[in-house]
Amino acid sequence: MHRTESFAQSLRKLSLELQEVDFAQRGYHAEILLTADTLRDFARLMLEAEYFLVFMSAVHMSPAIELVYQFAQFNSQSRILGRLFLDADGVVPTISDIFQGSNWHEREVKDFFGIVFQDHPNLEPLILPEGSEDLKPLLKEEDKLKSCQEVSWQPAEAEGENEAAEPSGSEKS
Amino acid sequence: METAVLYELLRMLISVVLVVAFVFINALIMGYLERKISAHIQRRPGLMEVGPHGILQLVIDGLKLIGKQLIVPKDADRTLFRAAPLLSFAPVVLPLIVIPFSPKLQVRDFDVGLIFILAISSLNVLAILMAGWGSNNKYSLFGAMRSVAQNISYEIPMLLSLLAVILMTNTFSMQGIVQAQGKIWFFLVQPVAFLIYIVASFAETNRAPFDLPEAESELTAGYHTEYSGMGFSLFMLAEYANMFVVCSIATVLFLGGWHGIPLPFGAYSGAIWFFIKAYGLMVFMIWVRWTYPRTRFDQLMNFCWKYMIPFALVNLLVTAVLVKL
Amino acid sequence: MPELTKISQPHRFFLNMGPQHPSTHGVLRVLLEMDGEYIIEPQPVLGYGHRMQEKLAECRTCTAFMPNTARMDYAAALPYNHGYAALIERMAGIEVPPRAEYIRVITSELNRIASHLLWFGALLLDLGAFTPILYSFDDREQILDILEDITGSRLTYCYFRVGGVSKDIDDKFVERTRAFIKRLRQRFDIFEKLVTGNVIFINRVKGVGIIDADMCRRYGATGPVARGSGIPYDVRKNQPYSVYSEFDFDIPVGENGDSLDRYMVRMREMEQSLRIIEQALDKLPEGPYRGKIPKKIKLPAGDCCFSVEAARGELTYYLVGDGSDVPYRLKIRVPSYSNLSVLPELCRGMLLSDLVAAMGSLDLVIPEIDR
Amino acid sequence: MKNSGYFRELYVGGKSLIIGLGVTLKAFVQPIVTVQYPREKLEITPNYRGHIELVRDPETGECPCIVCGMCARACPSDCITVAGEKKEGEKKKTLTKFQLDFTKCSLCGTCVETCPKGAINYSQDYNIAGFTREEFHYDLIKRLEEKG
Repeated sequence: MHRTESFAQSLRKLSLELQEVDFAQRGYHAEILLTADTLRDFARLMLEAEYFLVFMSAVHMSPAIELVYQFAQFNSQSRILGRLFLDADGVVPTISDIFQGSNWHEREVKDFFGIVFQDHPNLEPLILPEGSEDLKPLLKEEDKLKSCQEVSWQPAEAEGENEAAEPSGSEKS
Repeated sequence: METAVLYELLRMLISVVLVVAFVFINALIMGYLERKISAHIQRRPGLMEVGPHGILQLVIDGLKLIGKQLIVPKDADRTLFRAAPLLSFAPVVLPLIVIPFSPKLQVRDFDVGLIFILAISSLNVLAILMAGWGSNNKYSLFGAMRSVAQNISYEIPMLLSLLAVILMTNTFSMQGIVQAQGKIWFFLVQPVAFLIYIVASFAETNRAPFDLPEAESELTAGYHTEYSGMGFSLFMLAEYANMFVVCSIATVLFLGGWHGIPLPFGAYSGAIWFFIKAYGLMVFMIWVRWTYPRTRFDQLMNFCWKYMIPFALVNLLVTAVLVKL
Repeated sequence: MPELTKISQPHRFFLNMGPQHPSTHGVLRVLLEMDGEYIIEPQPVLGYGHRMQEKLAECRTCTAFMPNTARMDYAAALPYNHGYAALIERMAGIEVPPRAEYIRVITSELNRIASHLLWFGALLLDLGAFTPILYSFDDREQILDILEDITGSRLTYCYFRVGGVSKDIDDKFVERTRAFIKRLRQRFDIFEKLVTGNVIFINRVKGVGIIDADMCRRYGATGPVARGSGIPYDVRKNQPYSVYSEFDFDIPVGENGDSLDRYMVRMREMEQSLRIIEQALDKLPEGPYRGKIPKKIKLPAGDCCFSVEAARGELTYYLVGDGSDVPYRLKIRVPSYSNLSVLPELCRGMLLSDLVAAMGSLDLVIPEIDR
Repeated sequence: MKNSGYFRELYVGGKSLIIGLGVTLKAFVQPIVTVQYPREKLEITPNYRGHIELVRDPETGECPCIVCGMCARACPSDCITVAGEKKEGEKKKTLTKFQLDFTKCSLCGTCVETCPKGAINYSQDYNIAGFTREEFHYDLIKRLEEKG
């Protein structure tokens, strides 16, 4: 699905670009770099393209926290990972009005990382008890924090394997 | 003259003591049967520890319940909360007075025996309502409200089905009704009325599949959520005694009361037949309980208004016409 | 959580269902705003069984996290084992011998049946029938006995290892499993007669809690919940992992998306699982049950995910490695979490009795949601 | 509601109820499948994973543990404490302390698998109960001696 021309075109309109990755190595078919401005438009596009939100979460790294949105489709093999690096001001819009399922995911991220989602209907603690707003258990300590490069695939390696293994679902999309 | 009154008083006193004792014994028997039958339906041994095959378990349980503290919730209405179990207990003792276990074994035969029973047994609802309201618990209140609605609606088809039998016997006296069945038992003549009565009696006694007032998966325990110790056990006693009352009425009205093949126990054989029939029906009620899921409230009401009442009315009409002919 | 004073209309009130309630199965709390017996606004309150598994994963080596995976969905722990083992294998590039994969599939499917049998009983318990759970437990015990014989435990299995499984299956296992398949097929008849055909049961679940395909998409509901809504989505077919592509099985789907459809989907899924087990037993290859793995498994820098079909839906592990043997971040996407998030929209305006039926048909395992 | 549906519903529903009663009646007369647990006990599978215990070498009768500490390192929950000392005149270390904190153990079996000498194995104890946490801090050497 994500390989069709019309899908790529709609992405280009949002000035976003999809990057194919090696499924056998990473477990998802493509990744995409989002920004806080394009997130909501992208989510709307995904809903129209009949994707569902598998999960959304965050990874604490330097220089910024990375939000991860994974989308997949019910009727074809297509799994897309959206990455969003939080700006310095840390403002990120909610997509809980587009994908209602992200409501709880965003609340959970708020619990664990303290990220505030703009216009979220209810950011009360979901999993942690009330009054634990300062806990933010999944934020890394200074000495354990790694930089973005240290926890990403090394480009040369990934490219080489990308050609070798063609994702098995290509004919279906 | 005076000795006759004294004799009658003494007789009444002894009978009432016996009746109350019977309510307790009945609860023991039914508790044991319920647990044992449910166990075997579920292919497990059930009670085994106290006495041979756990036969004394219920006695021990009773002692335990007596020994327990009766906890009254903080914001409960103490008077209502305390009075409710007692009130639920009284109306199940009274009907036993007019039930003829055998031609002679009956405390008192009233001319309006059946009406007396029906009038008294609807008091039970009041007790449940008091318990539900007095507990100051939302779940209890739900249970109580359900119970009231259910009992009142199901009283209609129940009465209509009983009325069909009354039309045939022309008497409300329990003795008279049994005597009228010397040749043929009424469940053969009135199968529809019998079925309606049985279904309605499930609802009247709050037994599964109509156990909505105490639906434990929805309302934790319904109206007796907050009760402990003796308060709880009085409700249980009342439930089982209530079952016995409705099953006795069914035995008297449809299954020929004490009639049956003569047994070699002389005067007692009538009573033995009566108990066999009544307890047979109760075992059936237990069997049903451990087979079906619970109905939903609106479905219960729909069933009453859409099926039970029309059928009971038609049945009554047909009976009236046939009797007149 | 709404405050208890914020009641929109004077005759409405709050009903607290759980965390200790017979039909919330575990420690789920649902705060219900009620109008009589009608639910105006249900609000699940989570976290009573929270253990911060994701943080625990960051504090130990990737192989040492394996026992924890079984503690999330205790009713079907092996798919959780499977997903995690496969994730580490994918990340570290470890080959798994085919026999191990077959053993994984067989035991996972057995576990799935055990989970569905438990759900079957629990749903009927919610609906007020006591007996079916005892019957289904009878069969479930057989599965637990079979699995205990090879895994050593009955519920929280830690049987899969990175690169294989911890113990080989023997002829006795194969024999017992075949006998069980035969037995369960006969037992389906009892369930059918006692429950599926029962008019009271059908009336309780038919048309109750309708989830349509669009709702599944918006909430990310997967597994039998999505399949009940007519979406033929099953990770085993959609994105075949392990050796599932070698087996012939169907994905049962419903039409209306009501509780009855979800019930039927799970009942039919058990039969499909039996088919998979049968085929796997027939094809079971010889060979080692555990592959060669490096002494210390290093996770490369980068992220990776692995999805499996757990008993309740899609389970996705998302792991970020940093070149050491300790995961930098592990996100566990649990199916019940998304399935439960449907509840507020699903149960608005419902009767309390229907809420119990709808929640039972979602097949929730609370420790999995809380993690 | 249509008239034909009205009676049909009654008939189908009633029939299903009677079939249901038949199922439970059949189960009622069938033999029971459970056992009275404390009176009757089922045999436990030899592969059952209880808490770990030290084993003796069948030939020497000694515990083959070499105090390498592999099990303690492999344990995900750090519930094993091993200590040994090197006695004079002996080549290898002798085990002096082997403690298991069973309150933390998750029965994963990693320790048994990593042991190079096969010195630990699963016990068959399954009905364990205690009143304090300390009762579950097992001294496995003592247990081995008690076993004889």
